[in-house]
Amino acid sequence: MAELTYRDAVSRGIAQELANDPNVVFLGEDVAGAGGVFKATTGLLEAFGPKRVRDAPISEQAILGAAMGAAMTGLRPIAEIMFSDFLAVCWDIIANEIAKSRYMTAGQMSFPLVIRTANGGGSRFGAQHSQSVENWAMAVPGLKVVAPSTALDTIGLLAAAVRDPDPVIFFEHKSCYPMKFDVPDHDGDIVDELGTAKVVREGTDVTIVALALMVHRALDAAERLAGEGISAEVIDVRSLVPLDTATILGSVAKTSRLYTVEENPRLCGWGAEIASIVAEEAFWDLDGPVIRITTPHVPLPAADSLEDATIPSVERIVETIAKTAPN
Amino acid sequence: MAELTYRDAVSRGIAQELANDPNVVFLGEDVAGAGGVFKATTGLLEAFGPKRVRDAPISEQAILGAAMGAAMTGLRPIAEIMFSDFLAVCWDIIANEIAKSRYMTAGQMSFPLVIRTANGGGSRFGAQHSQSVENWAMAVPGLKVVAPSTALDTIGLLAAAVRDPDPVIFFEHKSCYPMKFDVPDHDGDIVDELGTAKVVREGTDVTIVALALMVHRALDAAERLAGEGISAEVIDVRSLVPLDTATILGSVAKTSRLYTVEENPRLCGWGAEIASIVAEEAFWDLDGPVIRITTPHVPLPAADSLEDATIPSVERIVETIAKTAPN
Amino acid sequence: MTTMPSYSEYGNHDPVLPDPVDPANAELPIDVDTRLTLFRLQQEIRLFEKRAYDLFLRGLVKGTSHLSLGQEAIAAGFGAAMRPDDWTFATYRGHAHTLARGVPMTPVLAELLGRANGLLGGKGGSMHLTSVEHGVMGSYAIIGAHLCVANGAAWTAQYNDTGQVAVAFFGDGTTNIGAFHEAVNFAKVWNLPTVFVCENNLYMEYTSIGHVAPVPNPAADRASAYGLESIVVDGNDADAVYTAAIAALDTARNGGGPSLIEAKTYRHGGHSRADPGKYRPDEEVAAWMDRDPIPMYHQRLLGLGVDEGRLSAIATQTAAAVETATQEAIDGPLPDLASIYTDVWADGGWQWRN
Amino acid sequence: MTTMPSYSEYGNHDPVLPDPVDPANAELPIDVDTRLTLFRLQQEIRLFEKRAYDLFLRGLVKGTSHLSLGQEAIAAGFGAAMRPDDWTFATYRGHAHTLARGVPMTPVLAELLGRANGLLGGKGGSMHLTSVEHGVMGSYAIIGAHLCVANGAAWTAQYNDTGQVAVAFFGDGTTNIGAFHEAVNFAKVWNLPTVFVCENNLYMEYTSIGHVAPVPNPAADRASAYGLESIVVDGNDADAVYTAAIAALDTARNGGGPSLIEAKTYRHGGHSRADPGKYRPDEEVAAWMDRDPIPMYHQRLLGLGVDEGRLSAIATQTAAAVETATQEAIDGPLPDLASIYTDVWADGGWQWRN
Ligand SMILES: Cc1ncc(C[n+]2csc(CCOP(=O)(O)OP(=O)(O)O)c2C)c(N)n1
Ligand SMILES: Cc1ncc(C[n+]2csc(CCOP(=O)(O)OP(=O)(O)O)c2C)c(N)n1
Ligand SMILES: [Mg+2]
Ligand SMILES: [Mg+2]
Repeated sequence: MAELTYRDAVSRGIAQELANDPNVVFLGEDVAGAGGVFKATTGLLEAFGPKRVRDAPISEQAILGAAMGAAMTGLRPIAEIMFSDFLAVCWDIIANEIAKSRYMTAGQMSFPLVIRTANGGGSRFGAQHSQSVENWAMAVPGLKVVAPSTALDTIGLLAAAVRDPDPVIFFEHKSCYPMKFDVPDHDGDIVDELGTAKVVREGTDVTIVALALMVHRALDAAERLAGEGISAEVIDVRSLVPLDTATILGSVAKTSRLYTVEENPRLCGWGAEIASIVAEEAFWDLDGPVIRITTPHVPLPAADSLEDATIPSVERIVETIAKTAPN
Repeated sequence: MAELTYRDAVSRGIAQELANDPNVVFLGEDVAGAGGVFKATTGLLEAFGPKRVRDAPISEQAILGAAMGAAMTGLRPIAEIMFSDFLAVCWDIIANEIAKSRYMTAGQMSFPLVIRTANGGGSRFGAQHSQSVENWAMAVPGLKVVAPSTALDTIGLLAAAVRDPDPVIFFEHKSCYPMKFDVPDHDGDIVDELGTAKVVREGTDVTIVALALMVHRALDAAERLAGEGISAEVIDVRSLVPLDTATILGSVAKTSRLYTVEENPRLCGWGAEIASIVAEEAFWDLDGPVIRITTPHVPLPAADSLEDATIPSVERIVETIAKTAPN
Repeated sequence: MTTMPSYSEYGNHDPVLPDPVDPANAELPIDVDTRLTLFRLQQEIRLFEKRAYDLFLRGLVKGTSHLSLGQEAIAAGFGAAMRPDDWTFATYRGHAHTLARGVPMTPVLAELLGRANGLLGGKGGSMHLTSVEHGVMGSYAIIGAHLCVANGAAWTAQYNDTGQVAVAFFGDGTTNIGAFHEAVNFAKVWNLPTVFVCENNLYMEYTSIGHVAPVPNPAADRASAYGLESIVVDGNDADAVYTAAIAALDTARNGGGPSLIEAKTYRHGGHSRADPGKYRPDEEVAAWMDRDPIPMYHQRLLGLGVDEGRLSAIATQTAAAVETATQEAIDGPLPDLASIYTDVWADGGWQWRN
Repeated sequence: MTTMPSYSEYGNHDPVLPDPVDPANAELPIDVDTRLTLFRLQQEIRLFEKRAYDLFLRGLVKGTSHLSLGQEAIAAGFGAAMRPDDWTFATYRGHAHTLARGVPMTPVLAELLGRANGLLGGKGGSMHLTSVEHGVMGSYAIIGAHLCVANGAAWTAQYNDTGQVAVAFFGDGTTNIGAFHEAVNFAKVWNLPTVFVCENNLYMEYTSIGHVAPVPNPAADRASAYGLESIVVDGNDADAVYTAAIAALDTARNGGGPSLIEAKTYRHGGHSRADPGKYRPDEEVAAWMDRDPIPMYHQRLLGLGVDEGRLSAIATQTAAAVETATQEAIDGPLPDLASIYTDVWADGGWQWRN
């Protein structure tokens, strides 16, 4: 059992995949020489050389275009987009090209590529460097969407993403980078499976579905709710596409109450999708309203005091559930 | 009472606003000299001159940047992005700049601008020229989002959008352009109100919520359902942000059953948002599952036979409701 | 006082007339077989597209379509010059480039008709023609993106040291979009074997390029911004295009990095099927019709002593091929509706949940 | 054989040394009052930013922050040259440009500390400084966009014929992004009064611009692509910057259209607070520290016969202003949490539903 930060898990995951397959290549801005602005890719250039780990100009469209063209011709690129907010400058390549080209060409091409990006708030960076935009990616057919909450999941899901034959948008949470996690000793590569949610805490009264940083808050909230006599089951969604609805519906069948905890702003978030699936398919299981706990539908403010009061907090989760759940 | 196409309603709406306020200006690709590739802006150059109606290079970021900078300094620009799919090439300007700058500057700036764009399928243009992406815009705090279904609404909502002090993304439906509508004679300008849904057909058994082209299909479906003894109320949402939840919740309180008919692909659509609102706030009103009828979560195929079977059709709406609704 | 640029009236701007043909191009060291290939490719594209246009008029082609009538020499010149394992990246105006790489007519035409025997089973349509087997790595309908994508294929060639080259075609209007800048710059910085070919047909959709670009040669005048040579060729002369193509492909293959070529040309019809092209001065249209690449090339070959019979045989064979393709396309069945749900993912399906 | 460009080791590339100061700049026809303003502005920015850095170290500035230490002459040169009603568009590295337009220190510093008396009430932070009242039309943290936005303000000036000019500042690395190309091109096509100022400090974040741009002057060498003149100035010499600014502003004001200016400079510290800047060759850092714009300008003024007393008085006043601002910022209250829900819309609120 070793202790590993989420940040180091990223570089370990990339290193594992570079070692595993000579067709895996990695590119991005300041990722090689500098080891990444979050220091999540240090050592890769030294270990794998400039042919496989390559710095790019500030040209996100060119970066993802290169990843796409390389993928269709046999490489397996990992591309970094420094902050997920910047997906907006290359959204055409992602949403219109990478996502659709396999379908449009009737399967002539494959796009085994991964776009890694730093997502989420908590760093006091303001509205243009703190967004949670996993719902943007989920809304586009043809993209797989993953967001790990722990170091082990980061390695395993990143490996699964790299080995997957389809394009995966891989959201790393900025506020998780410094977190430390136990990673069990392991023989050989760590490879997880896309499309699998995890019940990270069992419970019987309510189901809380969360993602990335929010998983940790949901777990803390569940602990506090236990003190108030509410038994909460917590599910780490991990993969928005493919989505493990079976695990979610299974839990709701047991608890009859669903809460989602989302960092993305309220409208059209992944929580709305899951709430809608449950409201359609598990309607008769439900004993009460489906409640979404989200960042309000505002851009994120920069000041620490304001940011902390905007993103869902443990307190807000506890209060919302305590106020509305049966116990 | 005059007959007007939806296409001509666009140019009439723009002309009305150019005439109403000398600060209104209009720019886009091929919009001036050519009158627009959909011929929805013909005659404007001739009527208002090249200073107010201006052709731009193929530079969507520059176009929307110009609109944004002009809006913050006192003009009221209307910018055309030819197809809504192309919002992806300028998504940064929309989602990160226009949407957030008022908030980030604590209200120092206003962005009274309208981005008009041709949305939706039915033209056999394939996956990159047929998308319905109103949900992309709805997901971003700071944007207002409007999508008219008739000629009268097009004029009135476009006018309301131009006169609104906030940025509005105005989705015109390509398949509506050739449709003819009666427009009542009217003294003075036609100006509607954002954030107001319309009950376009009253009914008692089920509520169908639809947008743009889907409103017409929902109305046809309601007619056919009436023949099967199901009384459907049809709501034209018209404005996704602000959203007239009162009208929707009011209808559900009456019918106890909600169906959404969406052209955007299934995941994280506006239907998911409305379904989630209802599943939370009108849970006790509901007599059965909330059902979303959507384009499946695939890119759109080009062939006419395939496209028609992908986007929600009258038949699919009727069948889905007939199979699941009480009567 | 700030002033607006003077606004020349729509359809009434100064005509842009073609340069006279350079007689030296007849002397270029190109063997007769290659020249016959160039002739045949131009014929095939011309007759195919005329037929495609007829089929629009008959209501058989349902979506939009963008023809290269008048621009065939460019696709032909590159088609003849490229190695079979080189890669083409085309735009929505991609019929010509698809055929020029050897893709048979039937699946291309059937795709335009939305049939199951279409190149993409009807899922892509006219704007997205792709045949990986022939190195046609897609036709892209949103301006600019594919220039970036072409670099990725070039990167694979560089990574695997295969000597393959990625060639991306695009229009004059495309030089104004950000992705153009990023792509050409990136190719140079990474020294990639990418050849960027601007088909300058003087118009974006309906707006004269002179209204929306501040330099007379929208691609060539920007080459120096990327440390590249400025190259302008006569895009209506297949020999000139072929020669420039060979040079750029060689440079790329040999580690010399990217090139940016501007080929001057003109489309005979409108931008797309919806467009009658009325914004073009009559005199301009007439002058360019006189510079039609195909009769011109026909004359050149005769002048070089090629037998008229060989040329008319090519024309006849091509016409027959177009007939066959027409029949096979029209006879093609409609796609199975189940195909809506295939090929989102590499496993062949579309499932996004369990 | 295709080859990769040779890879010079990180932090070990050839140092890029500054040119010697051009003594002719001392002779530029700039009056003493203006020169004193230039001196004062540089002092203010320097002392303010040093204090901001101290406050990071004390943990009072919570987010990130990008300093202009070493680059002050550019902001000062333009600040002194611009008309009060001209518009500035800055980047995340925007403290200098904000102060140079006359925005008081207290609200700027309070914003960095996330206080209610901050320029944006704490909602924007260091990267988004804005003061419409002073013509500071925003600081933008995503590369490229604001160049496009500046054109819009310039369009308003052109439309209303006010003679105002929009000035957009950006870095060398930014010249590689698509929005740069679109913006400069668009400004020229529309003949807008926009002045684009590239502060070439030789690095994007941590990567040398030489690694990622194929031309030695990433802005100036691209000017001709937009039909613009190539302009390089010494960005560490306030007089040179001021002179170039006046010329470009005059051109823009008088209907002559946009300019693109490249000012060569160097940042003394890292890219942002998180960065120790270790990727820069020692020799390079040392040479540029010797070219610090402030002592250099101090010497120039003494050489021009300005009394040392006047200069030290400016320094003293500035230091006092920084002390006051520090105290006022630290004493500032935290923002009201209700402000989370204000100013999404022009009505002051955030409601998206009824
Ligand atoms: C990003 C984007 N903007 C606008 C369009 C609409 N559009 C399609 S073709 C075209 C003109 C392209 O002109 P050019 O590059 O000269 O190519 P040509 O069509 O003349 O071959 C435009 C504006 C588009 N497809 N993508
Ligand atoms: C679109 C985008 N890509 C990447 C970044 C991350 N980033 C912030 S500053 C910077 C370097 C910018 O370099 P330059 O333009 O030279 O400006 P400087 O910071 O040196 O002033 C980068 C890559 C960003 N903010 N936006
Ligand atoms: Mg063209
Ligand atoms: Mg720099």
